[in-house]
Amino acid sequence: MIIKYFSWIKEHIGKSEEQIDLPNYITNVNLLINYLNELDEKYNIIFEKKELIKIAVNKTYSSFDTNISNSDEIAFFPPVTGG
Amino acid sequence: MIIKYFSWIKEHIGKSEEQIDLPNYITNVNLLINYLNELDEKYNIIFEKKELIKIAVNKTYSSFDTNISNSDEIAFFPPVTGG
Amino acid sequence: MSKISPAIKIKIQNEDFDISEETKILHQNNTGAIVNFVGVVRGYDEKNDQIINSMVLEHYPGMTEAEIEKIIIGSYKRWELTGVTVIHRIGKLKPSDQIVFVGVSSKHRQNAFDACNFIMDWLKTKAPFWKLEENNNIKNWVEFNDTDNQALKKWEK
Amino acid sequence: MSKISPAIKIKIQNEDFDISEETKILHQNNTGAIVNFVGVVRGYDEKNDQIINSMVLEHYPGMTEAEIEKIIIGSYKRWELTGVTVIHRIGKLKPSDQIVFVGVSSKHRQNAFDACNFIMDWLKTKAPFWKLEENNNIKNWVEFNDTDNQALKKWEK
Repeated sequence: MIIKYFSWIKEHIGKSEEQIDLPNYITNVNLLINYLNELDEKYNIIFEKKELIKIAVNKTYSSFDTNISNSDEIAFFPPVTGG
Repeated sequence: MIIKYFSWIKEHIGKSEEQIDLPNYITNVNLLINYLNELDEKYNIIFEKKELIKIAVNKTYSSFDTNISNSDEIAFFPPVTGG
Repeated sequence: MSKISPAIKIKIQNEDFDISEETKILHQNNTGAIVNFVGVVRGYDEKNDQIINSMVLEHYPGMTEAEIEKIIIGSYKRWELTGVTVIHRIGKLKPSDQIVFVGVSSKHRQNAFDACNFIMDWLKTKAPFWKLEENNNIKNWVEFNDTDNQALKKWEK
Repeated sequence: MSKISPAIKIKIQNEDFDISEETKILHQNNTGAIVNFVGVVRGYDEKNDQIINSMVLEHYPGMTEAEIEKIIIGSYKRWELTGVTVIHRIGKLKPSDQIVFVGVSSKHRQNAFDACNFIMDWLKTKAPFWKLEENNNIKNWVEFNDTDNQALKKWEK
């Protein structure tokens, strides 16, 4: 699975993209976040206030209970500030 | 007094502007219209439906009871269609 | 033509206008948002089911500029604008010609949208211009559209 | 960049844009009204009381274009548009640079105003762009402004 990060989240993680192998039991975004939180504490600050994080699955706005699989591209980013 | 006409009113009167000498008792737009109506019947069609006519006195939107004098410029025109 | 201040421009002209150039002028200190309206001559009069080959625009010189100036000054205060330009063409125009430009700049986008929209609604109902549509030997003074009056009412405070 | 039909154009680019050129593209058959929005980089961040020397815009390639395309297709139907162009710049920009262009054409002016206004409100709240403000060695990711969320709500049917 490809995970992408943008804006201050990217800077905090130290990279814009990473590839992870998703265990079978990770079937939605919420479970992925729990998994990352246990993997490394650098993820904790990002997912501390989940309501401030936006999610895209395969480049479409999604939510914490959206289903995911190992072939998906997930992105985590802060609320947008373009325009 | 200068009277100006625009759009189909100008075409009906046959000129865009005329100069008339205002008798002293013509003190507002309504009285001017009565005066013109008696002067020549070509004015009658224009002022038949007064609610369809717009008035400017000295290039400012005005009404039928606006006071006028011989030194003023009056304009009669249909509702506008620019833009 | 009159140029009241560096940030207000009113022109009644036969010539076409360049939107990029006009936008540059609207670009003042503190501008964050510019909204431009461009009116285009259409080749078909729906009301009269009539193809239009050309049109002639006449106006009331002096009154036009004075009335537009008044409405711009009122808009400036209401929406905290940083610039306003109104250009209206007169004379003979053909379908797809640009006919009117209203450009407004402001610190914030909603003010720019509202001011531009209001000035256009106002121009349609109050600025002394008249359109004569031509189709070969048929000439037809365009009739006032009452929905334009309704449009202007939404800006009454 | 993607060009979905002759009348829909979406570009995410480093380069500046020319408003006159873009307006010509919006000029389709049946167009009577064109409304352009141009966003401009401001030199001052009021929230943080901070002068801005430059900013860097990043976005989510692929998602940006796809989401903008969806919103344009919805707007096309809702407001009977004849053309829509969205150009958003990325990379390093300086105060007074043009940053975003939203141009909309329609038969009737109120539809053009509303569609342009809606697309801008949508871009501000949903299009995946992020601004990094720079002032010498201070770098600051711009925070989302909740009034933009409120602005988008006015378009809910």
